[in-house]
Amino acid sequence: MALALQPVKGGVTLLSDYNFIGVFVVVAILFPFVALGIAWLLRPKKPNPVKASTYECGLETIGETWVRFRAQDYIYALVFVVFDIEAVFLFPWAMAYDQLGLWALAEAVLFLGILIVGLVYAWRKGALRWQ
Amino acid sequence: MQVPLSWYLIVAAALFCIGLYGVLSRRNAIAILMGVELMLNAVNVNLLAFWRYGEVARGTLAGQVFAIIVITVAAAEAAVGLALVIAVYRARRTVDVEEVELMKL
Amino acid sequence: MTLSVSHVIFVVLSATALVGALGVVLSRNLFRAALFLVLSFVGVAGLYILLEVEILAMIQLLIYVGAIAILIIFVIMVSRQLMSPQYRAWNQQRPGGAVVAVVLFAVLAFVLLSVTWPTAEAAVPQDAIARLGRALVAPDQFVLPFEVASVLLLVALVGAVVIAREK
Amino acid sequence: MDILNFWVELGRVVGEWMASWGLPPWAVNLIADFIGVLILVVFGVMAVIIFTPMERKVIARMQDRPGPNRVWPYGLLQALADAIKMLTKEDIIPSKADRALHMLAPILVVIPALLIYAVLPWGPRLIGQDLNVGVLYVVAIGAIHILAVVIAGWGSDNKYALLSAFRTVNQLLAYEVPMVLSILAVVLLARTMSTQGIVEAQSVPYLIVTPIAGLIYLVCAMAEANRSPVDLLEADSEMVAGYMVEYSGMKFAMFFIAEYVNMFAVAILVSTLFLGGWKFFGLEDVAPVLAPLIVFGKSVLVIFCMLWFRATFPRLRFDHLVGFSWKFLVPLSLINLLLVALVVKIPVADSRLAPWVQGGAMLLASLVVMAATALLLNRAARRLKDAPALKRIVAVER
Repeated sequence: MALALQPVKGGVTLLSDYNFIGVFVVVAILFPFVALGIAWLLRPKKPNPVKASTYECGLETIGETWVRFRAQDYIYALVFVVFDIEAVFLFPWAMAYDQLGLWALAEAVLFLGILIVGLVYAWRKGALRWQ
Repeated sequence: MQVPLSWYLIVAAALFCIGLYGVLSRRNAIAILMGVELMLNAVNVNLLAFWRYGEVARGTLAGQVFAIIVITVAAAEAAVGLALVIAVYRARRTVDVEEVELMKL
Repeated sequence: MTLSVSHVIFVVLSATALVGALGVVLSRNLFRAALFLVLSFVGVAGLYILLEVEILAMIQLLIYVGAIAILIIFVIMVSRQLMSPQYRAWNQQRPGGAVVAVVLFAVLAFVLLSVTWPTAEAAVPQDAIARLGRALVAPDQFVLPFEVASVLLLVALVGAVVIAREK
Repeated sequence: MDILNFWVELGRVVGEWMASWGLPPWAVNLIADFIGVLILVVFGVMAVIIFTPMERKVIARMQDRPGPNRVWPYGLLQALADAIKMLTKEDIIPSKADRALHMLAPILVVIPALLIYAVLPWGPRLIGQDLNVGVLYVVAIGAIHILAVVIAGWGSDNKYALLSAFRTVNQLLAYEVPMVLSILAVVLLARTMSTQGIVEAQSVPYLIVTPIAGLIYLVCAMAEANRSPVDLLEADSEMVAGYMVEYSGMKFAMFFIAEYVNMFAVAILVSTLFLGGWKFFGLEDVAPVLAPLIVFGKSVLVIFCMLWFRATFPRLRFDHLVGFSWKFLVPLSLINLLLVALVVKIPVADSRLAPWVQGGAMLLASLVVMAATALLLNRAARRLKDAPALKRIVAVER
């Protein structure tokens, strides 16, 4: 249902919620194409090799485009993955929290505690230190 | 609810087989991992399809919980697998699984 | 059987997922393969919405696209110079692998189509997400997998840090 | 009350009018959906036209200079002039770049920025779509943004772009964790993930109930929307615009549009999650017509704060920036989450009073934690006299 026509919740299936999102996805995908298309019609097209060279403040590019590997970058991403999944578990937990007893809190504390051990480990090992 | 269950199962089977092909035919460890991720995805489609078409009537949630656990395992697998790829790459300057053969008899 | 809108949407979404998957296994360029993987994940997330498990669709986007695909792209960027033109992407098992995959798919499709699956029609409850949350922490349901998952994540984190760290 | 709600009434009238043409209901729905989407998209893109002049004017005034003042009136139409310039600029694709990916990145960066608008509430019953998983949807959509930036960095085949892409991954990932955790605190308080539900649950704005989550969210949202002082993925004065270095003309404009559309969305999100959304001392009940204006006013306030930060604080060093998130924001937001979980369990006999009692307890607890954090940081800062950045961080936070 659309912006101004939204019905009161309930009575419709969950799937009908996503009609709007579906239309939105289509429009959102079309938007950049339309914008770039208009620009394509309007703009000048005069390429030359100097223009098309890699921008490096006027200097010639030397060697391959390659960034030295650092384990640091990867470990940050790794810690992120772990915490992202933790959030995935906690969202349903938070939704059901008021129907649950105190033990639900205890379980979540245990869950988080185990993960915090991981964070502390990574921290102590210096994995979070930028080198 | 008009799409029959078997359609989902066929799509999942196709995803699984494509992933399997990727795992079998690639040399690059990262590409193999991507194939594994595809296979795990296929499993999830199956789990959720079965949940929707059978389990939801019984009011239980095993399908959804299984799917979440599978996603967790997939993430853990990707994390450790890619860490291994990085370690191998650092030591041997390659991620080609055929060149990593020191453990072979 | 008449075709309805949901059939069309199903076909579009599963085509997205399958084209993405084919792109993963067939493209030589690893970075593009990873992007095709993302396309496949997005298609599968769409299928989840069609199955009315929106929470799993969001988790799919969050974890697979936002975390796992990023992790993969990350490692690909690191090992970039491997992508020289003479690099061999496939091993000699390639034809064999194709045969195995096709045969397996044929067998699976045959089995899937010959069995009549017992299905039960029921509406998804409005509070499905809260139910999932309850199921995850209820002692008689999935509290053990819930806690084991955190241990698994801890082990993965510690293991990956140990493996990936520079000495 | 519905008569007062002009917007809902308008939608109903238009719907009935279309149905009177003899259109089937699904077609009416589809057209209504389409109109709704167009309104939201136009509104989102309007952000660029409204906020670029605002940003330049505000910053200029804070730095004691006039700012753009040529394009009539007072330079307020500067954005339109920029748009015309961008449209007529040549598009340069570096010869070494991967052409398809170079093209894909600007397309992909706009899509998630626009998609967020689908779940932003503009008033009672005035929302694109009130999803059950609203806030999770916002976070999930954000993943595509990270991807687009990485593609831009890779597709340009430029050292600076690639370096910037690496930084991007680190910064966005680092700030996503505390952001999600502070959203979780809100979900825990509101007991719903729908954005509309969260607004309705706020009898007191959550910024007052749980200021820690609010401030953490604001900082993280600024990092996600790539605003200075946490704009290191772009850092236009150091990294030649980072991952955008090889983009020109309309493709560059796409990144630009995405940045402002995103900033506006984030500001609306902050006002939705923490400032009470369309609620304003009961005004929304008297005149629901004004609800969108309330939301707009609150988000302009949030954006003004962002600009203020930009004009005030120097840019952080990259390691400080990432470390700040992992070593400070993540533990703090975890503590805050546990605090919220504890406080919500406080038994209150009268259910009408419950939000007030729990909110008060929460506020007290938050203040204690904030004071303790400030004390700890102060001691740490005194020990590390050679790290003045830490003090600045304290200043940002408190």
